[in-house]
Amino acid sequence: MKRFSLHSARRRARLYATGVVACAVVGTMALTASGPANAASVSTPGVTATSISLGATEPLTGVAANYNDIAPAMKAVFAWANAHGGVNGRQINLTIDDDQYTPSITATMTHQLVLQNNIFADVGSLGTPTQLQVQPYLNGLKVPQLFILSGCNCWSSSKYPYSSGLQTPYTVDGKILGSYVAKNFSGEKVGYFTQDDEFGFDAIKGLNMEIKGSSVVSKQTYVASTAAYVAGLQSQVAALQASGAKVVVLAAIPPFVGLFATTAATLGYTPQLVIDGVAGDPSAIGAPAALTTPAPNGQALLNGAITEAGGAFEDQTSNPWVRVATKLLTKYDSEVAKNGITGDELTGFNLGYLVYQALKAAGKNLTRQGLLNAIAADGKNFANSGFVPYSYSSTVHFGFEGEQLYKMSATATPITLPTGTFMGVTPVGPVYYTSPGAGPVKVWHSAQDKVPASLSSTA
Amino acid sequence: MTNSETGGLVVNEITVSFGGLTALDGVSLSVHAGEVVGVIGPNGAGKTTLFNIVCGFVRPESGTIVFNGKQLRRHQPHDLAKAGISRTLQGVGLWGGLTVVDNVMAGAQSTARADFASALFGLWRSSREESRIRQRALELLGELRIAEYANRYPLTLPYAIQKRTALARALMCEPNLILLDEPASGLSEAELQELGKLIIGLRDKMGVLLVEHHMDLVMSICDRLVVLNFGRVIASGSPAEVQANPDVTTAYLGQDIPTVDSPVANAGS
Amino acid sequence: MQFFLNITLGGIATGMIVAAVALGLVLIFRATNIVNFAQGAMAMMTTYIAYAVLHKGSGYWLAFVVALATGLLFGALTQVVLIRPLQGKSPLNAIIVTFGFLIFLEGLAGAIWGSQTRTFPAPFSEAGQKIGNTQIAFSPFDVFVVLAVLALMILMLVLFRGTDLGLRMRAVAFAPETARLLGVRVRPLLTLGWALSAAAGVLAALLVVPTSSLTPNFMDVILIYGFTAAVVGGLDSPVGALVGGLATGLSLAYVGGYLGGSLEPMAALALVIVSLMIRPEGLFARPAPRRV
Amino acid sequence: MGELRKKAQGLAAKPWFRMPRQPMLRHLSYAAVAVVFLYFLTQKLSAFNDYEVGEIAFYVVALAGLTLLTGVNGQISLGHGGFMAVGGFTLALLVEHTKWNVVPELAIAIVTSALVGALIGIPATRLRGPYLAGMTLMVALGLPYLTNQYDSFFGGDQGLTTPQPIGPASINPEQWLAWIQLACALIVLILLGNLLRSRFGRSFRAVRDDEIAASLAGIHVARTKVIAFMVSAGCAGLAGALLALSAGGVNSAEFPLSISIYLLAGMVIGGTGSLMGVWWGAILIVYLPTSWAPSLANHFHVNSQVSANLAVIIFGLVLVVGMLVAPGGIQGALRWVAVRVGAYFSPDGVPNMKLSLQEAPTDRAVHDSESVTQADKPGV
Repeated sequence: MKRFSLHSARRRARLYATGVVACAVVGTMALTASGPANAASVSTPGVTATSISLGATEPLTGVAANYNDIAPAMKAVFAWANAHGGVNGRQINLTIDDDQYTPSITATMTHQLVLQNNIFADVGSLGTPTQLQVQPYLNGLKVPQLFILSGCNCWSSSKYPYSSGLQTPYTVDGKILGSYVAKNFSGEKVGYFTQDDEFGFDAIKGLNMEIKGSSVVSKQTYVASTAAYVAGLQSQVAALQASGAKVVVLAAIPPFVGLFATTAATLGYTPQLVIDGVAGDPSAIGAPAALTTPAPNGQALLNGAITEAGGAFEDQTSNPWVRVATKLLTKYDSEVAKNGITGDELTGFNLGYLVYQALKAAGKNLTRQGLLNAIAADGKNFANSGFVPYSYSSTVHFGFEGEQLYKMSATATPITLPTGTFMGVTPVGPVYYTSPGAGPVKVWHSAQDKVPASLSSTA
Repeated sequence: MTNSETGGLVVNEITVSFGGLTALDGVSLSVHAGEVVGVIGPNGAGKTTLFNIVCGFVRPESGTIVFNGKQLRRHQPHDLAKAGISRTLQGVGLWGGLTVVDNVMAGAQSTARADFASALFGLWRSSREESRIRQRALELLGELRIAEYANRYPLTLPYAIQKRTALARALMCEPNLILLDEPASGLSEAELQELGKLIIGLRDKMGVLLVEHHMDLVMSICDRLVVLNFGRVIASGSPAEVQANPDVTTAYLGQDIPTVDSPVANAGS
Repeated sequence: MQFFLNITLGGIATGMIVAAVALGLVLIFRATNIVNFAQGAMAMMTTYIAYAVLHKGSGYWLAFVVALATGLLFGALTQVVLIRPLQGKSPLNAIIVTFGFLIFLEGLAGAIWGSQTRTFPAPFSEAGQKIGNTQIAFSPFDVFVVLAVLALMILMLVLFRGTDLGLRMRAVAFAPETARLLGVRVRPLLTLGWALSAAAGVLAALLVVPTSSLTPNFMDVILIYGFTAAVVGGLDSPVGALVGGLATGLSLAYVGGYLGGSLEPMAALALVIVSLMIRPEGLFARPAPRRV
Repeated sequence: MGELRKKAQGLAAKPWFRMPRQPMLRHLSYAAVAVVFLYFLTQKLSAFNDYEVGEIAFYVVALAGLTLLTGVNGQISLGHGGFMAVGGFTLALLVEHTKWNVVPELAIAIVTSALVGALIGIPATRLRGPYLAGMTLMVALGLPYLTNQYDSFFGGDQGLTTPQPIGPASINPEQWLAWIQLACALIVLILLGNLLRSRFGRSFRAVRDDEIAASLAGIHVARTKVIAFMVSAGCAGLAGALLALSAGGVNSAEFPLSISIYLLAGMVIGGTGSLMGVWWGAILIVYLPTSWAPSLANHFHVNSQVSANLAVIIFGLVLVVGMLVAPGGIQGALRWVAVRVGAYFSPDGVPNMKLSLQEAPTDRAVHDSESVTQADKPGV
């Protein structure tokens, strides 16, 4: 009797299974395949007679997920615009994709936005490494990559005319802080504590333009990773302490400013802290331990730290921009309606309103080049909630180039958020502005832009 | 010991201890081609340790191992097959993820010549060798009368067939010496008979060194016996001589002379 | 000199926290022969629960106790649901399952509590102390860390060396069949082992969270360093875990202090490789005879 | 039904076509079919779908390598993202400093990552299970930081750019890229297929199942493990280089731990140890985070916090549930069905053996023979 050969059955089975794989691959492809999305009849991609399609890649999850409330606020502004007739008769559709702050995913999602969602422009995407990853791609296809949420100097480059940033360049941050240090702490030994990437490098560039090289006694860096949390910053802070620096300038992201302050407390090190605007919001630093733990001299560690901001803080409810943003977002952003406005949501509001104004200025006959031209021509005149006007021109692709200095203060009205109560801030001196290149830091005398009536009446 | 020129395995004055406990103490023995030598002794006498030293799993503290006139120094288990020594394991040690024929084919590793590149690019050099080895493995399975199981997975098969598969694998490298570690364990009476014939058949091509508890089998197939107790050789010679040795009787006193081991009992060891 | 002293003290404080994670890993390895990659994530979940308790207005110590108790329960549940079906299978399965559980829990925490960083207080001041005229980089909280971890290690030593329960747990880990034949009730012991280990993980998390901040993945790296420590010390030795933890903490501090922060993870990797090349089973593990 | 069965049995008894036995020829003939199929597929798809097909292709490469290492050789790696980074950076450095064609660049990326694989693989031969898992996890976490430490060379956070290779003007760039990536995937599958059907494949499995028996059979256990590690790392390096081409650049943030985790989940869902199953895993890795999870979240109207974490949760579930319930993965389940269907139509009749998922054919690293092998191993 012939035996059943399991082996041959298995070999056949393997063949069948292989076939099934092949079929399934086809099936999956076929299901997910779709032609270029609802091909517009007009020649400009992403623009129809009634709609404009925009895209943004944001870290909704991952290490930078702290910023995941910015894009929804931008979208809320578009919802407001759409409810009031859109821009030049077109409704704005914004697709927000999560890139997890991972450049390879940014690349995929940006390809999807361009090739499949057929976007007109990429607006308000966040992150230096993530947006650098797609800068060549977007510029190669002449897709505008506008108002990137990053202060890297790299967005204003003649090589990539379709890119522009929104945040104050880190070099400008550095120059303004540097001039303050030079003026107020002259003769003191200064130390730097900076992030080991473009953020830190650009900030140091600005600091070095203002602070005498001889007074800088120690430059410490850290890598922004969870690994650095665990190992702590003892070595860096101890080195600064050992160098005798009495003033420490921090170009660090908020959690590391908190960690720095905690570590300094452990070491009994109480320098004057001068903190880059990236971590200018005490609530973003979010380390009450650092804020409340009494330092050896009995003072809260961050009390008296100098920092900077380009616009009003969300708790400054007397500011008309904060009022109008809160009102608008409460209506169109469920998160704000539930938990109140945060600094990031204020940024998102500003961003959304900037996009809205730019589209409006580009006119009825919307093209990509037309949009860029409109920003170059009118960008300086777009209203914003910051202390200085936008700097956009045909050559400058930065949003803000000015900062107001603040002092973190235990006696100022504290900021209360669902995640805790944080110390408040009080303004110090006038608003300063400068360019990332050579040139002095100047005082800005004019008042903040007025909230346009069209906005305040409809929000 | 004077036979070292004539070939075969010569183990000379091997001593080894684990954590102060002497496992083997000056043990010497020799196996020559065409000879079946049995190592017997109570549990814990050091039989398996002896095998492990020959195979290179354990380094002796003193003593030498000479095979075919060449001393084995710091040798690794995987060098053994190339040197012409094979070993079966006390359990079967088959690979569950390979078919019976693949298990046996792997035994030819030491004779395989195809290099990595030819395997990677699937060159004829590699595939021809594969067919040759497969052919040889199927032949061997045929000789051991288990060819019909060639494409089955071994751990689903009866124990006796697994043991034969393991033997076939050990024979693939065409050894001059084969070490059999309790080949009879777990086998039925009828299977023992066949095993005995098989082992005697091996004698034509190679020397056989076996560790075995099953006295009937040992007595009937071995040309010479070496008796270990507490790591020492207490007797050696022909089966009849050993049986007559009073030391051997004493060594086994107080414990049953094991006859048929069950695989279950083995599994616990 | 002060620099060296301060980074050394910093290294010790980090090392003790790392040791706490390592102790939890060792506990599970001794009880079940498995390295629980999900330990950090399990502790992260209970830390969020402690956070919730804290924000209900309860004091720190109530939150502390609640976290430990939840950790015990969570560990036991995990063993019953996930680990029990794995007993007797390839160790690879256990690695993949615990690793998958880690991913799952981090996603779940993100879905429930969001990914934003939260802050968690310390029970004692984190400010360094003055001894005479010298400022010492060692805060009351650091003292608490050291004492808590030492207490944990002593408890484990007593459990394994001094009690019948501990002996039975060891027996169960290394010879479950034999232990069963000898009449040891295996299942509840394994569950107990997991419960205790999860609690050790929670302790580590509560010690690390004040200086870090609470996010769904805040335990990732500390787990890796804890693993480093456990491997260096020997996966089945509590004393080894402590020594390994200190060695890891100090290596990280010195490498970070003198060579640069980016090299710290590689320093841990190098530490593991070197120590395994010298002693594959770890410094404090008894060498097991090779089984043939 | 009976008619059909008879007919099928007749066909099975006298196959009208037999695949060549020689591995290279056999695998080439499979590949030829795949080439035709994939050519028409990529023609038919939109540019973005082509881009995704390309991504699937490089994940196939990485998964095939991981499957060889973990599934076939039994060494677990949680650090393949690290090897991908090595390949990606090698390619980017070559692009920056040379004017070579993409083919030698990819080849050098493979060699470099294989060498780094050897560096990790050599100490790894002394490690087992959890030790190895932890060490490779550290590779994944540690390697990318090195690029920060030497940022003038590796471009710091900004990293290095790797322009998309441009083909003939008539072919759109996404399609051209997809072809390059698919070609690499097919070549890798063919070569690994060859390798697994050679004595090396046998040694890999033998070492996985029982190292002691393997060494007694003359297999150099340590060398075999290092070879598996090198081949696997080489595949990962190629995948990393191909990823760099898709992404347009490499930087230290590009290869996070999550890539290593995705790879592990992809391997498990495909069926650990199955070379064909890697397609399933690759499809999951490409579509789940960017497409399926968001639509699922949409469909159930969950809030953004949940939807943002859905993919991660599903990957975790795949690992846990896959390992506990279906260690054979999708490919194992397919085979299980196919064996039954095949047996029904087989002239030999219904299989007389109990065949369960647990026992489905060979290449399961994660196999359940522990109880048997323990009995196999005698004491010293």
